[in-house]
Amino acid sequence: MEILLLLGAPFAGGIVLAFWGHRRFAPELNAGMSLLTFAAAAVLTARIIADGPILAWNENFFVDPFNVFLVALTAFVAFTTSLFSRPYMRIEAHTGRLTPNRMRLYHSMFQMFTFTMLLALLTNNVGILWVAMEAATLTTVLLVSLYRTPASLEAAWKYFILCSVGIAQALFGTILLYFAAEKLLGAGGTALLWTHLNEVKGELEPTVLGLAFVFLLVGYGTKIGLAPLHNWLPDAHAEGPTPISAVLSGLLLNVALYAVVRAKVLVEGALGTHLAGNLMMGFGLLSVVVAAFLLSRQKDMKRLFAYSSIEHMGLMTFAFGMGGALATFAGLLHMTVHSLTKSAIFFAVGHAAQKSGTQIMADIRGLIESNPTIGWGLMLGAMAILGMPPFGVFASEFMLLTAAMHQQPWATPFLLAALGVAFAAIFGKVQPMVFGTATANRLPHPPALIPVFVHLAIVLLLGLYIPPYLADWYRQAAALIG
Amino acid sequence: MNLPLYAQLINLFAALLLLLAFAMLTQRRILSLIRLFALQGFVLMLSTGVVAYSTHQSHLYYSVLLTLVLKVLLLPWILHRLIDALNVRWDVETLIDIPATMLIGIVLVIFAFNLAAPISEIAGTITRSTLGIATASILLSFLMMITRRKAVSQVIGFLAMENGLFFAATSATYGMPLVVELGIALDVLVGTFIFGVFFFHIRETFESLDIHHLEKLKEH
Amino acid sequence: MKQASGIVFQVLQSVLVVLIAPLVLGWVNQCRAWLQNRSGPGIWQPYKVLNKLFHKDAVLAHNASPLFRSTPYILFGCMWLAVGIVPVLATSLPFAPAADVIALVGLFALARVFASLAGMDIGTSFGTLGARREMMIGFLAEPAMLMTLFTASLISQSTSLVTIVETLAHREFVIYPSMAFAAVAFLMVLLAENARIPIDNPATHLELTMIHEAMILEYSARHLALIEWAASLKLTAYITIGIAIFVPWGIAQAGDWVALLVALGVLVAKLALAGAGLALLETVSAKMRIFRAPEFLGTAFLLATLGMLIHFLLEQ
Amino acid sequence: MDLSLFRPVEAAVTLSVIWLGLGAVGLALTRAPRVITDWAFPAGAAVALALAFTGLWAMNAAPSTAVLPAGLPDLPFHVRVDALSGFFLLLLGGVSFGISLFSAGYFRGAEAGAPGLLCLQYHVFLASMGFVLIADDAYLFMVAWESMALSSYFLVTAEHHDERNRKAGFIYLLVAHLGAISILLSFGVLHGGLGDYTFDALRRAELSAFWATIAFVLAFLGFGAKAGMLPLHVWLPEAHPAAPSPVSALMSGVMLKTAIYGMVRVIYDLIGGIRWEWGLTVLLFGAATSLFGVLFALMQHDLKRLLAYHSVENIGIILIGIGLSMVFLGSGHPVAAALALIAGLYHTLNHAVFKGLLFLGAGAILRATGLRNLNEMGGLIRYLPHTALYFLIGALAISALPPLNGFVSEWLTFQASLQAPLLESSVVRSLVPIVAAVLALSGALTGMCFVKVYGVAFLGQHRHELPEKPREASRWERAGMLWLAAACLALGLLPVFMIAQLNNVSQALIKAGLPDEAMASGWLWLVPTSSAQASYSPIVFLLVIAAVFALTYFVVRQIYHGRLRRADPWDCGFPAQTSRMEDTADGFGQPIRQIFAPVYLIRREIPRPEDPHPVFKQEVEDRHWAWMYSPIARLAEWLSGHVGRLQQGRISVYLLYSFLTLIALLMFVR
Repeated sequence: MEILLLLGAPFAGGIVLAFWGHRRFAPELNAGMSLLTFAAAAVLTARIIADGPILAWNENFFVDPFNVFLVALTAFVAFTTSLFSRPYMRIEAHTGRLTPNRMRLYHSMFQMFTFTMLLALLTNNVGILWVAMEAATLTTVLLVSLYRTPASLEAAWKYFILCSVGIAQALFGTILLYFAAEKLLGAGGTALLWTHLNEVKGELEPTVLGLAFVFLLVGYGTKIGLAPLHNWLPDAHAEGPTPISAVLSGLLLNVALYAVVRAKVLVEGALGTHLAGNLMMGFGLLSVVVAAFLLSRQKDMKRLFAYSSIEHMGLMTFAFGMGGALATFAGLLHMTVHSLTKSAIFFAVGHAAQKSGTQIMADIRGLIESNPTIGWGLMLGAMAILGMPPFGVFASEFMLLTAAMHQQPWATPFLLAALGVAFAAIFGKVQPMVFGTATANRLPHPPALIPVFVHLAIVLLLGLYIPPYLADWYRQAAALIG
Repeated sequence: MNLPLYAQLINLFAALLLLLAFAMLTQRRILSLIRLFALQGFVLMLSTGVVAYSTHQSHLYYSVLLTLVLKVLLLPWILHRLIDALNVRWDVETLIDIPATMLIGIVLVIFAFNLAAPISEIAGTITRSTLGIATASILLSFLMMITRRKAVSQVIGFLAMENGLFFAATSATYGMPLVVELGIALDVLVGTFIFGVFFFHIRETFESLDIHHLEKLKEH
Repeated sequence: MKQASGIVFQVLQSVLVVLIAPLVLGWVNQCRAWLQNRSGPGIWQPYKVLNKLFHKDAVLAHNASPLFRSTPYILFGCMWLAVGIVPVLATSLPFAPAADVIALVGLFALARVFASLAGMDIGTSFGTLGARREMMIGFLAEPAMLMTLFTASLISQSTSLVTIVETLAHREFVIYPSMAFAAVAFLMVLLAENARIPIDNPATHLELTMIHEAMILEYSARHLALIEWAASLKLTAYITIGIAIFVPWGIAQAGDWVALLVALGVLVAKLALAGAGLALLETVSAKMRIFRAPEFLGTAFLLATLGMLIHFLLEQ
Repeated sequence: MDLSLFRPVEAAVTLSVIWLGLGAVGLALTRAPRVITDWAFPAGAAVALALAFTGLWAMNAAPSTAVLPAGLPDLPFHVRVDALSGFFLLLLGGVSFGISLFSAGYFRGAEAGAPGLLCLQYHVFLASMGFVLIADDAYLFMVAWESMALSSYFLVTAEHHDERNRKAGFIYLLVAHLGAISILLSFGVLHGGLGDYTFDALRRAELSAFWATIAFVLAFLGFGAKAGMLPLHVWLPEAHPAAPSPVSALMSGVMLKTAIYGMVRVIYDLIGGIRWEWGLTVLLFGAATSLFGVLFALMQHDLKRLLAYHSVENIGIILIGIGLSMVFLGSGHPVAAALALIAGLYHTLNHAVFKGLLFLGAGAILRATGLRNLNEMGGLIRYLPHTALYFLIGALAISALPPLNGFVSEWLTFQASLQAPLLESSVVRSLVPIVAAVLALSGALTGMCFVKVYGVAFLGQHRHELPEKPREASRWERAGMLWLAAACLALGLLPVFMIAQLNNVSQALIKAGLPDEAMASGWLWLVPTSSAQASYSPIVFLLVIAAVFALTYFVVRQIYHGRLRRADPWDCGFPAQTSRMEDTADGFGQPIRQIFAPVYLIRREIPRPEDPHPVFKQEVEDRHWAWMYSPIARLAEWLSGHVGRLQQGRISVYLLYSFLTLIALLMFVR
């Protein structure tokens, strides 16, 4: 029932806003729909916490601790983003960068994107998961090119081509999975249901699953933004409207990683070796290092934080690849805090860019004077994302690094170097923007910075105190993933 | 060895698909690319039909229908309309010259066959040998996407890749569950529409569909 | 009883040394005069000078700070304490444990710092110049001194002068190569610290070369007198330290009156010899350029450290 | 009230939390700066005093632990107060008491801007230091550690309009963060894979010699970076001057000591099984650091920079003490080890006190005259008599002159180094004296440096026309300085009491202390091992000098006369006397620059002979930038340049990447 509401709300929202998305009240409507979704997610979460995993609609939907916490996270971030996008998109329209039609497109697609995300998370069917992921690309690609500037077109084009090709590989992986599964589960629907696959994963054909995992990893890995498949990511983040950058970083990447982790569970079960984990560790480490070194070259601040997203997704992939209770726990926690922090940063960055009329960091100075809330939001957000305690990112990095020092000591020097370089790069670029003498103009609409500080507050809380139910929720999830 | 007739037919179609993939790889003109794409779709439909008939998988007939509508009629038609509207009929210049591409393609085919061999061993279906061909055609269309410089031909490459996947699905596993097939089809359709939208945007921004205009965002 | 006699000894020694300190200076100057074929002013000259100075009116610069005025007394006090600590006549005096060799060096450093600060107080060109040079000498002389004393204290497993003296004086005679190094280093430090040739020339006011004199240019009358007296005390203290460490024989225990008389005689003899030797050394050597001074003292420092190392390598 | 319910640990936690609360109050009262300066900071000072007493109490009580209802799921915050943390709490409380008093007067519209934000950052800084000292699990430790760095970073950049301050803050936080990561990894090594990060678990985990050494090296580098040890010191002379003076005092006086605390805690307590090789490493690094620090201090003319370099030097001295004790401990001489450890810790306390005092003095000068450049000061003793007196005490103390506190700890260090004959390995045995020599040298150089500082700043004629007559420090400020100056005297004159306390610490830490004879010899005599070996009594020292002073004064006045004439300075009869004729700070350091020329990187600009307005400029720079930091930066630049090539915009190339990745993986899997 909640599931119906959960999926229905954004879908309906998408339809409705497709017609009214340009009206004056559209942003409020958008926020309202997201609120509804969030409420449904909350109810569902409560129920899962209360009485364990559920299967619904002849097993087509499956909710267990692992995905329900992502569902809650997704719904929450989508909601706060919709709050943020109210003034933001108003200002964009006010400055004439957007026509009513595009506002319509934006609002409707925003909801549709939420829908696809939730669908991908909730479905039990690996095939539907794929469909939803592809649909997510389709819904966002036109938003990336929303401004119709040459750069945005190029970004969108790259995003589209690379992700579609990648996702096609994922489809082939899915087919191979099905191919291996149908011998055990027989043809027809059940052979793609994750629960069933999970039960028989022991007997699945290793060679096929090995191949399948490669295709799945390359496919969904493109969406996660693992190096060297990451090239679409910075362009798309930098050129699209900021709310979209926020949800791309905060949600899409997580969901793609979710898909890979689901696959990893099956493959490891089938192969009995640690192949999948090793592959993930390799890609994770590579992404961390590559992203860290690219950070220092950035001039555009949204691009900068896009690369930081790559870095953090790399960390998570590394954590999940490493496996073990501690590392997986760290990975899950990092998923949460990263999407919260990163979206908060993008909110702050968005308003900063609007305020100073540019995304080029060299032209932005003294935010802390021109608008203390934006300035502090950006500074604290940057500190949080850089893993400065007492923010939650540090908590996860703490567990991750110590676990790595124990399980994979060879990797820690790379991580150390990468984190150091990333710190120098990001911090060295954020500090001048925040401090110094101001250069900024007024905004036609008051910025919405509540979301920023709400997110940062939650992240801070997670750094100092993880509520017990959240903790054993993570633990159950970690147990599932192994 | 002598396989039953339909198996031989399927293998024949598979071979045809591979041939068509090569043809597209080498084809210079967009129009004929589209024709080849349509033809590929048609062969795909036939093979799917044969599989459906031979294995009495009723739901495969839906996908036959789907293929016919989507890949043989709708998509080629859309593409035609597009290149008419954008009048980009001129030849496609490739990044690597054709013979080299051919050689790489052959290497890929061998690689794909090796890759699929162990799987084909264990395949329960009558159409075991086709998996390798499917893989090969996927890789080939991937290669095509890499080597082409025009947006349109890249898209066609992408669609061809979808065909390969589809063929893999039908021939290797008697098709995916219907709901998934529908979802895939929907995505492909929407995708194509969006591609169309893009062509117009790109065109009106750059006065051309040559993707070397799309090389501004870079790191050095 | 023991305590009481100890106190008496303590007072006796301090007063005695304080009183004869100018005499030592006079003796050295006299010997120098003789060596230079001059008939010197006589060995009582320093007392006359002090007396004269005490009678004069003090002249003070307008901007002199309290620090400037109190420095002479502090210097005098430091030096008095120093000679009170060094076992000149007798060991195991009640004050002796108050400071070991390290503290002694610290004491001299304290005096030096105050002197230099006073030199800078008025803000004249020569004052600051003198202060700078004094500190430049000091920062090399002090560690060198410390190292020499360490060599001795490593031999006797103690840094308290009393123990050093007693172990060296009352154990059967052993030749310590390390002590030879220490002795040379100590001599060099002594020359430098007491503003003797070749580092400095107490008898001249030549701007380019003077160090100690430059610092105290602004002093007059009683202040100057105290400073001069403190300087002579310092010389005596250094000589007695040298005696105590390198030729400690013949020193008395506290409370032993007979030994005390012997010790007194021995002390006078030793001082006379040392003074003569000093004068000889000053006569035969020439004043060196100010920038050679660091090399000179650096050598002293190295020799002293070398002495320690040799002790560790040979005598363990 | 029942003391069994209320133990040092509760007290410490409560007080730190109160500090946090004060910070929040400060933020809330941003509109009312006077309330903050008149109430919040004094209240903070009161808390500090209470914390000091808590520390004293803890040094004489059994270790007490508690668990806070926060932290990670499997790892709530553990806190523990034992003798060691008690000692450092005493240090933190005692020193920050004076500094907070000073701040109460200082932050009324002084250098730094909004008192509200400042109050928050200041007290969060204090509280996080408190938590560092009482943390009993790796996570809380790291959280407190980094919060400390973060809050102090914001204090350093309080003056963020100045480009140099921003740069300083950047370098500071960067080094701090790298150090923190290395500490983190050291913890990672220490916890042998049992997912438990309480210090107890870390103590229990036994490591192979190799891994133990790795843990030691990581911890040593991490904490060394924070302490300003060579060659990781570069942030220190940049950051400390940038902060408002009381904050500089806090950073130099207390924050560096938390690094020492961490080092002792991790190496002695957590890793354990100390090897003498480690000790030798610490010893040599310490010696190099101290000599380097003072040599560069002598080259400075910015007062706060100079003091910062002296912090580097003193950290070196502390490390010498600790290194010695590690050497002795590693080669099985616990008593000597205890002596060295006590020396090191005592110097930690002393340096905290006098360096705090000196930075406050610098703040008072800065506030009165707006000057930081020594070359423009002079004659301040006439305007700021109180400050001058306190600063003199601080200067004498840091120059290790008896009878002040700096001397006591250096004396103890020397005594410890004279225990060298105990050692077996002749190499170490002969290295220790050399370290002692270095220590002596740097001590003497410090004396020279502070003669320069005091002489140039307070004495002589002032070299710079001040807009108005400098005003003496306010009552609050004087109170703060007075407190620290008094502490210098007390620690110098009555060392025995503190030594006894430190003996408890060493008993608790290495199960060994000073011999009973040393302890039994009464409050007047400081005796390290046996009175035959060495003894020192600062009080007798002071009394004799004072007595002689009085006596002479009296005698001279009585027998002769006290007549006095005022006149112009004589100066060898030189006619003109201008302030440009006296030595500048740079001039005073010139001999050193000549003698130790190879140490420095000197840039000179010598004017051409025909230059109408000749200007002679000379910069002395730190070689470490040249040989260590710039190369690393260039390497990173170069690498990122090459990684950047990956991404050159062509979609075909991107497709090729994924294609090749796919092929490679497929080959890998088959």
